[in-house]
Amino acid sequence: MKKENSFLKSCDPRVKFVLALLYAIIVAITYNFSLLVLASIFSLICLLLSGLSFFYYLKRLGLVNLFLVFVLITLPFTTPGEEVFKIKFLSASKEGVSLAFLIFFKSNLIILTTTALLSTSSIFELAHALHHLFLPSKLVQLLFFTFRYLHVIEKEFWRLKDAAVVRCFVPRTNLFTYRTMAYLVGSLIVRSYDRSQRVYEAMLCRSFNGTFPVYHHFHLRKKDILFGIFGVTYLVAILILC
Amino acid sequence: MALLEIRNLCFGYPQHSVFEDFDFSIFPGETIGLMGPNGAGKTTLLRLIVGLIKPQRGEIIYKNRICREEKDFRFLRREVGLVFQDPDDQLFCPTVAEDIAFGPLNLGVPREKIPGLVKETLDILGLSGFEERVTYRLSGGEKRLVALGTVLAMKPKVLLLDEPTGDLDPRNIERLSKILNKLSAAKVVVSHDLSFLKTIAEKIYWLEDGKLSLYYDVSSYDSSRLISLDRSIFH
Amino acid sequence: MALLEIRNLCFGYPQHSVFEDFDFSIFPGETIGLMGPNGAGKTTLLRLIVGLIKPQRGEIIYKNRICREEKDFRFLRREVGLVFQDPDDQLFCPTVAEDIAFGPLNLGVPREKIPGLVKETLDILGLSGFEERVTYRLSGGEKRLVALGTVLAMKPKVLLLDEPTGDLDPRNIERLSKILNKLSAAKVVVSHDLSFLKTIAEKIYWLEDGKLSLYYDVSSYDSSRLISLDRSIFH
Amino acid sequence: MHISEGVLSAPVLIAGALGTGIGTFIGLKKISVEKVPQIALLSAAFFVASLVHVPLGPSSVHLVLNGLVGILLGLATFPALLVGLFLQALIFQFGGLTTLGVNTFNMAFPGVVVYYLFGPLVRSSRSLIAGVGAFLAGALAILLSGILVAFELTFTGESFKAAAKLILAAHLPVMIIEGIVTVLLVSFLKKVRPEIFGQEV
Ligand SMILES: Nc1ncnc2c1ncn2[C@@H]1O[C@H](COP(=O)(O)OP(=O)(O)OP(=O)(O)O)[C@@H](O)[C@H]1O
Ligand SMILES: Nc1ncnc2c1ncn2[C@@H]1O[C@H](COP(=O)(O)OP(=O)(O)OP(=O)(O)O)[C@@H](O)[C@H]1O
Ligand SMILES: [Mg+2]
Ligand SMILES: [Mg+2]
Repeated sequence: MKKENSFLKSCDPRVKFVLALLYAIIVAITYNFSLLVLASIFSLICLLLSGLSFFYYLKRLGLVNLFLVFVLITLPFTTPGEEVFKIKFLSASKEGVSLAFLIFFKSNLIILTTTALLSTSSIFELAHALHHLFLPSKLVQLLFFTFRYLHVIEKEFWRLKDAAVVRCFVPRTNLFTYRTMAYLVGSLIVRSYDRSQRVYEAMLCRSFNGTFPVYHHFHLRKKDILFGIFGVTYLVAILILC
Repeated sequence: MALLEIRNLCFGYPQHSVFEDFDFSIFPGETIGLMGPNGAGKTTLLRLIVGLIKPQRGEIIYKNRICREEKDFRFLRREVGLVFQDPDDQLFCPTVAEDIAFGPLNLGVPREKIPGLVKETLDILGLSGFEERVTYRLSGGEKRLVALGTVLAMKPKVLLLDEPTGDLDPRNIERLSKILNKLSAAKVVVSHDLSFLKTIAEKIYWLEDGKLSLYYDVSSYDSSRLISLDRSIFH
Repeated sequence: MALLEIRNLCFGYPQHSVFEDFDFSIFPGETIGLMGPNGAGKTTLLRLIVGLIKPQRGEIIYKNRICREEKDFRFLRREVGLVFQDPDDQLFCPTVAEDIAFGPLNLGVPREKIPGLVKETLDILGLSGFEERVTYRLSGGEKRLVALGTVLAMKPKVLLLDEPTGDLDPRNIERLSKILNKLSAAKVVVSHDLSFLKTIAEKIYWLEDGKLSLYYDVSSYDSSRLISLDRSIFH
Repeated sequence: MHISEGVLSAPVLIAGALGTGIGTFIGLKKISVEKVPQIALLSAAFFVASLVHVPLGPSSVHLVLNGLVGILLGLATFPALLVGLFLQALIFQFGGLTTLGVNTFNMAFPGVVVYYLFGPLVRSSRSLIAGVGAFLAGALAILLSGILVAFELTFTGESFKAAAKLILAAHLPVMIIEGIVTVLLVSFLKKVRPEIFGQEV
């Protein structure tokens, strides 16, 4: 199932995770344009090494959420400064527009780069990497189980929803709809709760004794270490230089 | 004239074709059994019929109306009822009465008629007095009957059942087949259980590789042939 | 001498007694089929045996050791494996290999032996090369086989299977019965499918009202008797 | 509402990460090993529920349900939501790595508050009291989340004040719907599986 057809896909997820985190932090807290430009060079390298298609990234960016929209449309009008344009009585300032642009730029850079670094590993691999990065093991187990059953529960939900649709349910703004939604979600919660008990019993039946055995082990290879050193050096360097 | 007809249906999941130029029809009152290996597309077919998934090509025609868009299927679903494989998927209301009332309420049945309708449905199933029981805590067999009831309450003309015998014991299977035989609706019943299908269906088809072949026909019943077929599926 | 024995077992859920003075035993290598109506307590029995629920009275004795506390059952569970009805409950690891390795790793099998053990288990199941497949993307039939594999990898002396044929088609059922027949472990198989049980079990018991009665015995096979029993369950 | 990457200032991000860190630490202590599957499955269920769109006039809102998560999980709300939001960040790019702390805090803290304020009411055997408790829990959890988001934005910079107000306003209709849905959900769960409320995590 693992297609190791690009550098990042075969790269050690621990290295990728550390780099993604460092990159996201540096870009998130800066207000410096030249640093962003230098950071985007790093992003570009990651994109090229990821082997993911252009459309894949486009889809990811397309999901830019409502929150950003709220911020971007208000900032030009609420930041004091030199007026550039005016809509009725609202005047947009030059500073506001550039701040909005800065935030837009930062947000997208982080999304692109973390996508390149993290979407090239499966979530199970990432969870495993986190285990090695000294996260509490209970938290990692929680992550494992949540992701494992996400699919089961999601399918369960669609089947429940289908059951409502088949019985001619059409959602509208009324109490009947809200009640139906609550019933669907409630059924989902009850079934998840009961399933969790069966899953735990299944673990007991296989002699589970409180610690989760680890099956695979990662091996840091030379190129992983080189990539890690290069990445960290570059990111720290641009942070100091700018 | 066929009540429900499928013509030249093409459907596949990404990277995996299930039906190509598939034809099927069912007449009023008729009961059709459907068998076939796991993954042959039996569940997919039932979901296609009620429009939960849309075909890539071809037509689903109900009462001479070609169904293409969601609104056509909304019309179809008023009269074509699907009973799911797992009753837990179908029963999402807290009590039996609410669950059975859900469909009729969506169809706009007036509220004062609902209790009578619920009672009548439960009587057909032999579950009189179950109105206030919590659905989730019913036994497996009872859940299956209630799941059937939620669809029966909508008085369907066509009933689609996906592996209704699931984990039922022989007694409950017999009870189910008696109930089904009393209904006048046309039925399509998917099951791996040949002896069950024989008690309810006039024709049993075998679905494999996206093709339908007649497997058993009550009108041309020939026991020697059947036994050899019976065996063949165990080899 | 019996490998596993149940003596004078009493168990009930609140307001609902399931077993009273129940006895049962299984000998090494023996395969026992277990049938009975929905809600008879078949699943409850299997859960009692592996100590997931504790009896109100009575004894579960494995290899002459009376199991009462959790630590006794821990010992028992190393050698008595339960395969659940829903494979999704049992397959909680990301990949097939990890899932199969989970039990053996808990038993302290040395790490370097694990890949070999995984491969061997998959070979028995006819699923060679499935190591890196993601469990939740397997088909229903494959999931069932892998769920069986997770228990087989622990090399159990007793195997308990709860309705293993679920929604399997005849071909997959046959595959399963071939695998089961190859195993040397003692087995208790709960199923509603008599013809399946006949292909694997030496004795088939009927559980009803907390009582066990012999339903079919391969050693004293008497076809006329069987047919009348067969019929009786349809009436 | 998840705050996107690159908006908040460093002090806010750090404070959020710290708050979530402490909450998660305490929450994890409260989860025994055998509870892990239970918390995980419920967390997955809430993840899926949060993708549900509920119609509201011509538009729709999606459920948050952090009030109910709080009521059911108590202090374990922090790790449960942390895991859920981490997955959302990886799968949908909603939120992100740097805002994970802040976003988790914004949802989990109100959940815990609501647990202590209304938990006993919701667990009451009288359905009217439980209903009122559930409505307040559902609605207040959203309101608190909205206030936290608005506060964080304002703290980041004066020019975010308008966005903060807009976002707070957007929370108001959601608040009502969450309140109603939480009441219905609580009454469903109490009827069908009251044991869920019996557990103290
Ligand atoms: N949502 C889906 N996405 C992709 N493939 C799917 C999906 N649902 C089903 N399939 C595939 O389509 C094929 C037909 O599936 P379907 O569930 O219709 O089979 P079935 O005949 O009902 O089998 P069974 O007897 O096991 O219930 C299978 O190969 C299955 O793996
Ligand atoms: N957790 C539980 N709490 C209370 N009652 C239960 C519980 N589990 C099972 N029961 C009841 O105990 C009885 C036996 O249930 P069990 O699941 O063992 O039956 P079964 O023989 O496995 O039935 P089936 O063939 O439907 O699987 C049933 O009446 C059931 O309703
Ligand atoms: Mg199917
Ligand atoms: Mg059972």
